[in-house]
Amino acid sequence: MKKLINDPADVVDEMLDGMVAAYPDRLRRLDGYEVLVRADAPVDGKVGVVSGGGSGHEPTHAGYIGDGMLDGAAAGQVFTSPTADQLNEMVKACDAGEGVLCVVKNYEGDVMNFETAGEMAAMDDVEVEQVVVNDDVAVEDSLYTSGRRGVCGTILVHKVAGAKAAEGAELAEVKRVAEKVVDNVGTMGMALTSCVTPEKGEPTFDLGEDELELGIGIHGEPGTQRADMMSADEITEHLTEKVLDDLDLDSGQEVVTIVNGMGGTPEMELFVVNKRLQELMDDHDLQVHDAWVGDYMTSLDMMGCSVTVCAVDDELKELLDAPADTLALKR
Amino acid sequence: MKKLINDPADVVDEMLDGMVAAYPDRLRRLDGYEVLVRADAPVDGKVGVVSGGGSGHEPTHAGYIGDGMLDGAAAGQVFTSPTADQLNEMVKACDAGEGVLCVVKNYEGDVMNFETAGEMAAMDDVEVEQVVVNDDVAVEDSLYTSGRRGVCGTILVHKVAGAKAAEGAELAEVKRVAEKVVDNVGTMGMALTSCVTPEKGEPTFDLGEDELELGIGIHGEPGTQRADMMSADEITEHLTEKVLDDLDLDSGQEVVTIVNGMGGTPEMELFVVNKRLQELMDDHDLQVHDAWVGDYMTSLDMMGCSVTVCAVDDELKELLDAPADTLALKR
Amino acid sequence: MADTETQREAVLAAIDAVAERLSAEKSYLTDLDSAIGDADHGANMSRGFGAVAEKTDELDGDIDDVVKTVGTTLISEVGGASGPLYGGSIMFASQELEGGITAETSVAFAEAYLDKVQDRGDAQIGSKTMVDALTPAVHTFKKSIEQDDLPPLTALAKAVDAAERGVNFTVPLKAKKGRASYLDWRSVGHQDPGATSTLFIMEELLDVASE
Amino acid sequence: MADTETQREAVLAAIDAVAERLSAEKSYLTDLDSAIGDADHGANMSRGFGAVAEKTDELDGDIDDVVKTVGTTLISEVGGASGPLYGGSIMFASQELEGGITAETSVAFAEAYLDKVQDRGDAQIGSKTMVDALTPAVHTFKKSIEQDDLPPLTALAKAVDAAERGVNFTVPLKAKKGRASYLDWRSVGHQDPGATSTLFIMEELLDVASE
Ligand SMILES: Nc1ncnc2c1ncn2[C@@H]1O[C@H](COP(=O)(O)OP(=O)(O)O)[C@@H](O)[C@H]1O
Ligand SMILES: Nc1ncnc2c1ncn2[C@@H]1O[C@H](COP(=O)(O)OP(=O)(O)O)[C@@H](O)[C@H]1O
Ligand SMILES: [Mg+2]
Ligand SMILES: [Mg+2]
Ligand SMILES: [Mg+2]
Ligand SMILES: [Mg+2]
Repeated sequence: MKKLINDPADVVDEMLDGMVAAYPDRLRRLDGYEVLVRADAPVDGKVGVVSGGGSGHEPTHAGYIGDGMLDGAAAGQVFTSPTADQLNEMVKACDAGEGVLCVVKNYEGDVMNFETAGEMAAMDDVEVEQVVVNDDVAVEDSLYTSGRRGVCGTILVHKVAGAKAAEGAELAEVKRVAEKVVDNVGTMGMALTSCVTPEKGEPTFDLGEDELELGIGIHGEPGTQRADMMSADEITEHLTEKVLDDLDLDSGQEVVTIVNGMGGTPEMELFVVNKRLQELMDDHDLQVHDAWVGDYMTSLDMMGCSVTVCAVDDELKELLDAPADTLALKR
Repeated sequence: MKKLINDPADVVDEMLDGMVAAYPDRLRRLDGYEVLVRADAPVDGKVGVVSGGGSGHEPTHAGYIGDGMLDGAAAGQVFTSPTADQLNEMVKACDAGEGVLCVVKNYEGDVMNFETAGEMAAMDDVEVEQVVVNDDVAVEDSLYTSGRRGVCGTILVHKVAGAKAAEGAELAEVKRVAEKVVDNVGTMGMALTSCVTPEKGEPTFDLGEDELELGIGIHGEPGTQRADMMSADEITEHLTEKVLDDLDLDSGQEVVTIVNGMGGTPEMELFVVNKRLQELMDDHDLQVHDAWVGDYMTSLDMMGCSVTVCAVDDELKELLDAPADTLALKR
Repeated sequence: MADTETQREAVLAAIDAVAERLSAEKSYLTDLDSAIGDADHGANMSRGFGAVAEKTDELDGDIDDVVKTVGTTLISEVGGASGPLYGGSIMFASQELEGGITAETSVAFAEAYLDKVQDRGDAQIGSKTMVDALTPAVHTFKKSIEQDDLPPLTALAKAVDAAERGVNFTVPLKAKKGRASYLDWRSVGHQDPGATSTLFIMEELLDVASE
Repeated sequence: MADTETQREAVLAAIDAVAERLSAEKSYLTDLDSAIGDADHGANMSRGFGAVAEKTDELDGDIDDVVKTVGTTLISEVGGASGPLYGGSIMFASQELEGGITAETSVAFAEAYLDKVQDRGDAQIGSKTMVDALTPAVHTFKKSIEQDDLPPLTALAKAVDAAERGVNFTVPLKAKKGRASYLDWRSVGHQDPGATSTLFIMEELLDVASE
């Protein structure tokens, strides 16, 4: 498979330089690290909110750096969690003395590296807290397994935590609202095609012309189930029902929805999905406060989408609607 | 090829409904037409700025509806210019008595249908002006041919015309600044893969694993030249040199650049291209006022990109930097 | 010449035949358009004439009105380049049928149609467009009727023949107009979709007229 | 036991051998990870040990320091799940080698390493992870030395054998930990990448130790 790259080994490094070249007034790269921070980090008097993970999910995470969202984002190799020392540098660069909240997606690699980084930063007297996002309802949660993955719902955590920090709230408060999102959000994804990583150069899995994968994550892994090809409406119904079953919301509940493209899906198709999603929200008597549609958390060139539903109260609504000025999300 | 659609015949209709369902406070669909306008159109005391064309280029055009950019966008079938009566309805809905500027991409279908629409609207006493964008440097311009295509540079025309109209300028002024962009912008595109239209369901052209197309348009048509696979740096150099040859700028000239994804290209790769593009701008002693990177004018799921360079003076800089509040572009 | 009602029925029969033919040729036309265009000519034409065929109950009044409605329906259903070219030219040329369909008005219609296509699209013979099928067809039709005094049906058959030569003629040409022009020399060796659909329509007209 | 310099050279030779082996098996490991993970285990491991191999001039000091640097280098080069598991456990277990490499310290190292992997990753035997290769290998090694009084080389050979059984054992299991756990029952029938790379590393250690 062909890609617009020079060498697979350089792609993350060149991407980060290309981002800074595009937005030098907004982004700064930590010298020698695969970490981008706000040009003006650390921001005086503000709790730092940072995230990070493997690359290949763009605009996640660096696209969410800016006023009202993230202060820093660490970029691992494609689909590989950043190392603890990278994360530690990021945390230190984003600490203005008010502490730092790390938004971590629930993957063993991410969790272990962030934990180590937190221990390292604590040794430098940085107050660090973690929130682990695990919104993927495809995977059953259990004490004896790795649990659910963190997927597109993570963006809502960034938004809410970032807005709270921008208000000047203290670390515990920022963590509290982030956890409120985690407790109220569910996501389910599907793929029409596998993605192709620069290193492997071939699809991670093979999928027939009349098949699709349900319950995929965001790392090109196959889903929990292979199914026969369905229409956009049927797919939307399947994803939405899975999420709603998990969330078990009261009728009349206010929600925010996301139709997220996996990277290779034309925007046209995301809106076709959103049409049906909004009809289903109506059918379930859920009040849609806001409906997001776009590529927020991708898997390189994978074709497919995920549906996210997050129950919101007045506090979350206010934080989600609060101003944000980032590359990928502006409010 | 698989798509997230129900029926190819319904995809544009459902997309438009899905857009309005996502942004009911921003967008309104004209009853019975495949036209979206600002929810509050026509805007009192303001020249209307509208565009339109075949669908499949999302977020173009409806994604640019909003304060500081477009008042309306007509969506034809995939890659097919909207019909004159659709365009006429749009023009009428966006006229607040100050007249309407139509931003037309240079394709015979678009030009002919917009012309007819203009004649129809004039019969209803709407003052209509047209600006035809033809920024594609791949195709030679000549009196005896269809001339160059309108491609990604069109977005800059929307931005500048929209900003001027938002200032309260009169129609002739809005047209003047739009034409200034047209006179100063060039774009060159390439594809790693063909796109797949919903109707055909198969790639429009076949491309080998070690080949690429140079000089493509935005309708899945093959380019002017097939070439052997190259690195991202080589591709960027080829595209940029073609554009700069055409523009023939003085050293020290200020420019705005765009790296535009064709829809199926991971954002990661666009930033790899931008890294080299900005180096080349430096080499040519051009002053980059702003560098845009993203999917602005797509061809469904095509993998590839285009490079746009636009020479800017103080007036254009100010209009490009002016506020805009649309789905796909916020300033 | 037959009375108005018979003519109206012939026109409706022709519309049905054309709609059916274009729907049958949809993917063939789209394949031609994939090679040197944007892969939609089949969908455009069959959507357009499909809409016309569904409107036949609205197609009343005099023959020129019926034909005019065909044109306006195409204008508002097809879009792209072929919508205004086919639809606008039929609409414009329909004026020539005010007195019903006779050999003379048919020639006038054909000439007006060709004029309008060239007026709108600015293509010359050899630009590799529908004009390359149309021009020889219209010229042949006119001469067969006006100079050779052939019966209209024979003249139409000769015109179809000429259109087919025109279609074949487009293959080796480098396109100057339409999307194929963007391909520069790579358009050489491919048959023009619009010339082809023009031929298909004429073949159906001949077929219906022969009945 | 050999003197420190000889041991240091053996360790450096082992690093080179492991780096070479993992680079040769890069696409095999990635293929395993494609089936039930995210297609990067080969790249992760060969990037990590490649970096270690390039650092050998920095690998001086006592044996435990050398081994510790191997661990910290892996931590800062690999990322993912395997980075902290391999790197962190090597770093932690390196303390056991303070007195150089003997039969006893080797057993202590192996036990500490396994403990740390389980401590970090919380995987049990049968979770379908590297733990399934490690556990039988460490148990076999310990028993061979401490109870059966076998020479270290023989003990290591038996441990490699046990690790291989562990790798094969992962195939029919349903994963409980790591990315493969997201696949639920679909992980059954696939071999665990991390268990496999564990075996490869042990095979190289045996190879170098035999020389
Ligand atoms: N300027 C023109 N003059 C005459 N015919 C044209 C012109 N441009 C295009 N055509 C005809 O239109 C056909 C393409 O129609 P279609 O595919 O439906 O529209 P589009 O090119 O907008 O996709 C071409 O094959 C050609 O015959
Ligand atoms: N919790 C865990 N405990 C032990 N080993 C694990 C655990 N999670 C993953 N592994 C091992 O790591 C291997 C995958 O490593 P790698 O692909 O490099 O990292 P990632 O899963 O982050 O992409 C798995 O095959 C498994 O053997
Ligand atoms: Mg990984
Ligand atoms: Mg078209
Ligand atoms: Mg076409
Ligand atoms: Mg992996």
